[in-house]
Amino acid sequence: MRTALVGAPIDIAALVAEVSAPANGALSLFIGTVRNENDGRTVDGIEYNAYAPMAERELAALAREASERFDTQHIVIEHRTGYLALGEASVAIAVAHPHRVPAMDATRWIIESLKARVPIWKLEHYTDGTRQWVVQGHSAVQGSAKMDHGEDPHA
Amino acid sequence: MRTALVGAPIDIAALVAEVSAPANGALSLFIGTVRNENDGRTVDGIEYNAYAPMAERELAALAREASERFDTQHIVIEHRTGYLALGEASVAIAVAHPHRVPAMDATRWIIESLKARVPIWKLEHYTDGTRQWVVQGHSAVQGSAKMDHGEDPHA
Amino acid sequence: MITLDVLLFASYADAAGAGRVRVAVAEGARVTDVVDAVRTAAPGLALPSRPLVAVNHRYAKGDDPVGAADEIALIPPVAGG
Amino acid sequence: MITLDVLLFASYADAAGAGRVRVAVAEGARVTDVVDAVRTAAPGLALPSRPLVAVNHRYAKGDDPVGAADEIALIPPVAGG
Repeated sequence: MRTALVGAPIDIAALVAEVSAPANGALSLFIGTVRNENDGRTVDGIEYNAYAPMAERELAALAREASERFDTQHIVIEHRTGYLALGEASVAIAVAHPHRVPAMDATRWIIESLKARVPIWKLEHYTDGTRQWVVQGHSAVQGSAKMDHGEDPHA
Repeated sequence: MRTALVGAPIDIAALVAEVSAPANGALSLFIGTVRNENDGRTVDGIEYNAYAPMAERELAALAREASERFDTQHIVIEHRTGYLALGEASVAIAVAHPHRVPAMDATRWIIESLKARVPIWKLEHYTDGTRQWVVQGHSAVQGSAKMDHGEDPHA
Repeated sequence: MITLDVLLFASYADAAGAGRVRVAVAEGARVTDVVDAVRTAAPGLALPSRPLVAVNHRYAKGDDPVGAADEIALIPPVAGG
Repeated sequence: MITLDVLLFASYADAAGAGRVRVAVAEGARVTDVVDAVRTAAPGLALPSRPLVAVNHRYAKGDDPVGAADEIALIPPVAGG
């Protein structure tokens, strides 16, 4: 079991190897990647900003809770920070288990919980040069000021 | 979209790269691996035997159907045949999609459907030297003759 | 009569001691007729009451017709993955 | 009175123009008192009615007590993954 905020590209093959063990018959992996479009706008890249000590604590808590709920120690979660280009992996979750259903259930539970509670934010950079903080998968146009101009003070 | 029965180890990193595309924000991967125990018996390895032309046809049909159900072309399925040692990947399913829920749903649908309908069988080799065909995740002790002695005529 | 080599796999092949069994059925035979002929030709096979059958690499229904040119296989419970 | 540097992130930091805001609250203050003090100190921040607050890297409730040694942060809606 290991969790980390990382500044360099995530090595997927290393994660797969890390959770592998002779008692496991199933390995489930989820990778979040930077895509080229959101809410109809063309995305250039995403800046991931974390409240690092709390995000690390929450990631570790998620892995522990998933380990208890789904009965496996073979869990690795890595989340990138900093600027990511299109196609780069922002998060990777690998879970291995003797059986496939709990492996897949755990992976899904972790990504949903991570999105709900780990203090990480994304500033989308658009091809037109503007930027905007993303709220719950949508850009933060409604309900708060538009942040096109914003510099990220924690980058 | 690609499906294959393969005789050599599955290259997980290559599968991940193959389904990646700029419009995808999520990638879900499932890997089935040979584990060291089944039904309380210690496993040495598993021989995967397929009715190859039909298995290939069924795998391709699964990918096509998943593509329509979950609206993505970014699907790769590989299934090993032959003798696999402990820890080796017997099957790998990679699905990428703009969004995470359909990516994970598609992966799960494919592995469940594959196990239900693709004509592949496994002969478990135990550390005590015996072998047995596996039925639906359990060894075929009940309801049919015990196949400890069996040579696989299609190997 | 037409002659068919019905393919067997995994536990069926082990039980029959071979990867195929030759049977003869009447012209116009259906899948169920082939299954009945296999039961007679290979009694040691101990097939379930309604085994899965594939005709030309597709799962077939009991009343599907079969011809001399068809590839017919009996499919034991699958266990891939 | 105790003085606290409340951490701000993402859209909150942009709206406040800074990554932290200094506030003074009474001894024995609760999380809600800190939030009220931030509203006064940084009116441009336009906080929601009940913003998420972390105390020492854990999500806190409104009536949790705070002290001078605590690390307090306002957490905008998270968007990781």
